[in-house]
Amino acid sequence: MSTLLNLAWFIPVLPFLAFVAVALFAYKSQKLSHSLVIGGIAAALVLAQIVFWTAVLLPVGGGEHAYQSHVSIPWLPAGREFAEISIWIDPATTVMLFMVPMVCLMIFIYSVGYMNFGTDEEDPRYSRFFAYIALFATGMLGMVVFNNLLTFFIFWEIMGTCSYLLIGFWYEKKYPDPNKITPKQAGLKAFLVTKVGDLFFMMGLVLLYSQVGSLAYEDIFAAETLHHLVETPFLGTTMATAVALLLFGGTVGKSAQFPLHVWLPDAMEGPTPVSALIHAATMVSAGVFLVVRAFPIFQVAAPVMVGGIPFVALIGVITALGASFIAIAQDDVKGVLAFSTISQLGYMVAALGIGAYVAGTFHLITHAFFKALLFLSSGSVIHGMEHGHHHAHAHAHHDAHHDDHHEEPWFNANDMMNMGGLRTRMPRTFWAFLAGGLALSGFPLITSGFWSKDEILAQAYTLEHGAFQAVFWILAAAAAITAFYTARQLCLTFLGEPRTEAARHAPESVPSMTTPLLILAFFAITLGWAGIPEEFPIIGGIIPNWFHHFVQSTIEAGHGAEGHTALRVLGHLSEGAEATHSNVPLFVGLSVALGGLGAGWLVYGWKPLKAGEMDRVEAALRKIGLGWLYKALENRLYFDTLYRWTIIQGTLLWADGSYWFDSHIVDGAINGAAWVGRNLSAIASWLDANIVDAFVNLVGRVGRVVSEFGDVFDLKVVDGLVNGVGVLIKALGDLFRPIQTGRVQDYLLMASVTMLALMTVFFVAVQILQIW
Amino acid sequence: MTQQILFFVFGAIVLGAGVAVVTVRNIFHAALWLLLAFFGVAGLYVLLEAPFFAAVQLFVYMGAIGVLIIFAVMLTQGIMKEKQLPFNEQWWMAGLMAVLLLAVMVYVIRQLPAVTPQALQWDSIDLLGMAFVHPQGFVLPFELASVLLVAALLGAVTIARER
Amino acid sequence: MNLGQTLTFGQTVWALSPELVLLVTAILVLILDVVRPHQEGKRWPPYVTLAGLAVAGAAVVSLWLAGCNTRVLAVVSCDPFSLAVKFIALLAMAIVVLSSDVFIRTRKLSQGVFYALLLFSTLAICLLGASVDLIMIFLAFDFLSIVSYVLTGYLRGSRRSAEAAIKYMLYGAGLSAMMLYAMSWLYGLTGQTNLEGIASTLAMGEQMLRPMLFPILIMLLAGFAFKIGAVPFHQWAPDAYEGAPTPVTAFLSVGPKIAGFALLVRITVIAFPSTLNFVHLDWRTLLMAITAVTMTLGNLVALWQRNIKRMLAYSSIAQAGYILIGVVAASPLGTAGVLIYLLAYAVTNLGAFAAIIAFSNQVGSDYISDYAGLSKRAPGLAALLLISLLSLGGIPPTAGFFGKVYLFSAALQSGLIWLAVVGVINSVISLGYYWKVIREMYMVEPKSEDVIVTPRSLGVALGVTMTGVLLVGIFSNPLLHLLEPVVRVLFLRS
Amino acid sequence: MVPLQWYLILAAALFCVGLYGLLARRNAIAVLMSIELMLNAVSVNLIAFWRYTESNTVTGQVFAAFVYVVAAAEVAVGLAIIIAIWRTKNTVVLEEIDLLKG
Repeated sequence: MSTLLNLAWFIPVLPFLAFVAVALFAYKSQKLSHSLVIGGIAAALVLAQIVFWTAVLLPVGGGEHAYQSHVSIPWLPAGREFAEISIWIDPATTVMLFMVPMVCLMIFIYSVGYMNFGTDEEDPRYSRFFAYIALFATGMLGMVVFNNLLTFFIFWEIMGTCSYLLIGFWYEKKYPDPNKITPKQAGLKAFLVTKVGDLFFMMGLVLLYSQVGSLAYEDIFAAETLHHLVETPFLGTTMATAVALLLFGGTVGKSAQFPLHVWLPDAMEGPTPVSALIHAATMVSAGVFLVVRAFPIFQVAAPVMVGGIPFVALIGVITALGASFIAIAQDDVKGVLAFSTISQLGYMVAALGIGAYVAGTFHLITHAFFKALLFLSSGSVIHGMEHGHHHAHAHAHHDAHHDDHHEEPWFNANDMMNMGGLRTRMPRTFWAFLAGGLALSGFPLITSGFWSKDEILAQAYTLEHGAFQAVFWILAAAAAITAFYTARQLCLTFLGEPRTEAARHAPESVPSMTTPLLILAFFAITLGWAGIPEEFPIIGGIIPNWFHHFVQSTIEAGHGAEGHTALRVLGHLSEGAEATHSNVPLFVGLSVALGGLGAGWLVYGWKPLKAGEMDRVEAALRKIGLGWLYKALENRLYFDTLYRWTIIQGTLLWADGSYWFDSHIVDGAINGAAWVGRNLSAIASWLDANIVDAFVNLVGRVGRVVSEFGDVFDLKVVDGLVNGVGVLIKALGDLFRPIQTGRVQDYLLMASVTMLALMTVFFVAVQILQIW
Repeated sequence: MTQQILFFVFGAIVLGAGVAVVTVRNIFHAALWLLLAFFGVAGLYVLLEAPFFAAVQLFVYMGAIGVLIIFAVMLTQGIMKEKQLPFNEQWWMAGLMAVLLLAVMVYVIRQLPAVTPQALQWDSIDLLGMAFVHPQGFVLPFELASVLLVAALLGAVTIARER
Repeated sequence: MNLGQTLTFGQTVWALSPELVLLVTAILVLILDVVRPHQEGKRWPPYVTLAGLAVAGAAVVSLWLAGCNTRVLAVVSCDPFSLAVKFIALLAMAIVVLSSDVFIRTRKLSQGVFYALLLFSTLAICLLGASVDLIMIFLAFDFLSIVSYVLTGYLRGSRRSAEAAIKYMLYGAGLSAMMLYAMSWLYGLTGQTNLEGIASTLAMGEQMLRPMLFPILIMLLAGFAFKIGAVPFHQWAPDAYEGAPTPVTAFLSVGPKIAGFALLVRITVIAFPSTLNFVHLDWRTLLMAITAVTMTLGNLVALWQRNIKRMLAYSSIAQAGYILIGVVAASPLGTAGVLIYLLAYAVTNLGAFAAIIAFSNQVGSDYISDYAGLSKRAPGLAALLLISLLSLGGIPPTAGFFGKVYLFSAALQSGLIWLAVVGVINSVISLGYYWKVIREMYMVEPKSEDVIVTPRSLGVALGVTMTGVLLVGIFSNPLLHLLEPVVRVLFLRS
Repeated sequence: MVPLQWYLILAAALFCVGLYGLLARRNAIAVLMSIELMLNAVSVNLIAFWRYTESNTVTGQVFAAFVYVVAAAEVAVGLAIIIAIWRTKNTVVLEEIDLLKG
């Protein structure tokens, strides 16, 4: 029976074949393109389901007991161990295989409608879009099924590239507001910011490989390897800690954790199916999945505590709480969801950070479904708004002037302040959105979000240490805020009267879009029932807590006893020792969800917002003199600004400074000495021309930089932020460039100076050795 | 003793002419100094009992290369203004490099043990002829050298030809 | 044929057959050029040249299959390492010839001399890869240099071409004089010109010789560094690359590097094995510093370039840095990595140049900004250039990626973790400027709607290089299995 | 008898004079001459080493002979290139030949 698991080989291959076929041959026919891609992922889904049920029934274990294919393909130097590629099926893989193809398929079908297939608004790069998402699916599935961290990284990078391409998919789009980020810039920003994380990841891999000589899971999670990693000291800590922290760097970048979260909100510039697929359901959770994957290493790493809280958990709770606050003040319907995603990812990281392996994984899966659902619903809303706007506008102009019809003013179809009353206009979308929203808020008992959040909270609560209780309360607060802004979003979008003409004319979306919504809504509700704790009052035990038992086996199977002994980077290994059940977290969970939703409804739903009315929270805060706070939240707590003023300005200043140094001091020194040699009288004029001038220039430059902080540089901001690293590197390049003067004798002199400098080094060394 | 005196004479010719080559303004004069330096080197070869090389020096260098250079100087004559400095701006750095390298080499040379040469037992020209054609000698470089000269002349003619 | 056996005349001819074939082909091309002059648009010279290269390639393969491992005429070695180098060189030159055809014909330059010179330079590279004697090394070295100077200045009447040639020539002559001076010392101190003889004399424990050797070693390495374009002996490269006729630039970016690395490997492995330590400052320390600086500087400066030829010049400097990692690693894996990366680099870089030649043949510009919208004007060409650039940047599953993997793992194996890290960081930086071209091609609207037509010979060149990029990528593992055991022999001997 | 060191120092001095010319002369032809001086220094070195240490073989002499060949070829090509640049730019002053840079 286990041979059926070998079908996993073909899961990533199918979408890849679809990608190749579309990219090379089928791109001329839109219909053929989307059929191929959807067919590819559907076939992958079938295979994945077979693998899933096989793995569940067997059942496969984790660690050294994971299923590994006997078929393996050597692709790198054999004998050096990351050589052979094989598949690796353990519970974590299995549940990902349940989720990824399913969500992908839904979103792919949805995309057909979203990209306006068969209408006159059809996207000109329709086929290319499908090629990209097929390649993306390859990346995600490949990352999940193979058996080593190197392929994990390669597929991770493929996803990153697709993400870049898809965020900037509408690269020609420009906005009238120069401060609003364009898709092209957003793509670059995402690419560069996540690259910072990837750099750490890569260094982690190099370090790990240098220690183990292999990157296959089988080798790196083996008990003796972990033992070796713990025993090897490295920079004042252990090798295991260093590797774990470096790998976690990759997570921070990919899963948009504080402080590298800045790219994700801007990634919403991509088409909405992309936001749903990549920036909510799958790719961003790849970062979390990396921690899940490398969990044994994290487990044995030495504890890194900040203020009594494990480092990983700390990053998680900061992200979870901070992002949920920011979400309150967002008016963009996708912006709210973006910050909500960051916040929920923070939740998962926090869960893993305190050692709640199963709960974190569980939340990853449920979140993928309900967040994809929310995004797709919001896409449907935006789509409706755009059509409504078009419709209303066409009418207005029809009556006024016939000849001037293409001058449509720019309209923000994403702005919730422009919506309202869509419940009656778009009923199916409304019900889907409602299901997703309730799941996100953790509406008790029926939604999946409740069960996964409840498990995280329960785990956090059982931790004995006082400081750890802080984690529990912060997470609870974040959950309350989440429920609040979800209620706000639902009310602003769907309740009350339409606030614009566009909202008044918005039509319901086509069935190819709404059908996936309903299917996803089904999972958003029911999926949680696979993980109801057995100790739960009344209904606990009716359905066995299947998820927990299945995924738990990973922890139990592998890596020996030492994982249980101490507090680690991740914190307490709570699930190793079965915790006693307490009803406190349950009641807290219930009350924050219901309380948040209720408060949100009271503020926004009781008396719905009128057109032109200020946001209620903002109005309230202004009344008590805290308007700046709302402003700060609206501006994402000024993180982008902070990065601009520190990293970018610092780099620019440094670049200017080094350029000045180079062009005046270095050149000046060489030229100056020459002139001294020839003509002493030239010194005075040289000083005048170079030093004094240079000084004046320096003062001028500093003055300019200071004075331009205000407005002129603002235009450069976005570019500046994303190019920050680029500027730094270019400044370094600029240091070398003046060497290339174009004169061959300068080059020869350079060569001679180098040779003689090396010889001098040699003499110094010889002298030192002789003295010794 | 005679040898030492001769060494100093030829050495002075070589170095003096060499310095003149790199310092005089007039490029035509520099070419003439170069020929004198070659002559001095030929003298050193005689001292070193390598008469074949003294002859090669006179024929190949003074004959062929010298004439070639003078020819090129005359072709491009008239561009160098007599008043112009013969050096570029980095002449002092160049001087420093030359002196430093000389210092390094003198240091290295002074570490060498003293050796006394053995009297020559063979006629070196015979041996040289053998070395160029013997399979265990340098027959392959010898053939390659001829190809090299052909290729160089071919290239030189192609590049220098009028359009 | 095995070591230590005196060869018969026939065996000697067989062992030298690749070189002989090249020589005969060169002479044949020249004679045909003289006999049948002034045929407008004559098309045969490249085909004759290609035929010669193919026959030479067949000779190389037959020698490989025969397991040839012997000394020929005392100064060259016919061993698997040199055969691998020859094979790479012949393949690279065939691509260069294909890329040159239209360029040379449309500019009405003498075809016969051009191809003869290309064949001569191939001959020089082959001999340089096989030399085991200082005399042979410097002759072949200067032979290659001199032919390269001529090729660089081959575009008669072009200022840039002439300027590139004179800079290259003066720089090369200057550094080759230094190298020769160092070689004269090496001969003087050891009384040998044979590499193995030098190694055994040095190893005999003449302790006092060693401190003296260090300044000499620096001058020697400077010459090799010039040939491969390693920092700070790289400065001729950008200028020469920019000014030279583009097919010659393609040649310059690959040919001298193959020769230089073959030489460097042989010298470092045989004449100065890492067991020799010059007052704790051995050549590895020196080369390591050069390696790190070369990668970094090449990449950083490349970010600035607007001319694509110049950008690729700096890129090729950085690439030389990566390959140096394999040399510094001084292990069989490192040496096999050098060979595989040379092959990967040759096909990749020549692919990029073939695309550039196809573009500039029609558009007449080398500026990156003129590549705007190439994906619309010539989708195939743009895609091929894209693959080349991705491979240069080391993106899987191209040849460039696997080459880098071997080099970096060789560094790890030899305990040079930091060098591998520098390499990895650099390959990330390098994506910045490769990306610049890709963005122009794919994300910017074209300035003109004219379709760009790729001539057939260039199309073949592009096809060959792309096949190479993908095949080397896919079959990198069998390739390693093929090469590692045979280069191990080099290490055993020393 | 003249000690070997004298020859070596003379050769080193000649080499350094050539190096100076290579780095400092403005005229390309003069630079080429300086390179010739350097190559001559190499030959003197080789012949001196041969005479003093290895006079029963002729390797040093063979080496020196090939240095001549290379020197001749380099001069021929070098002068051709200088003539070519003279035709296109009307100058042989190296400082003025800096079209390609950066």
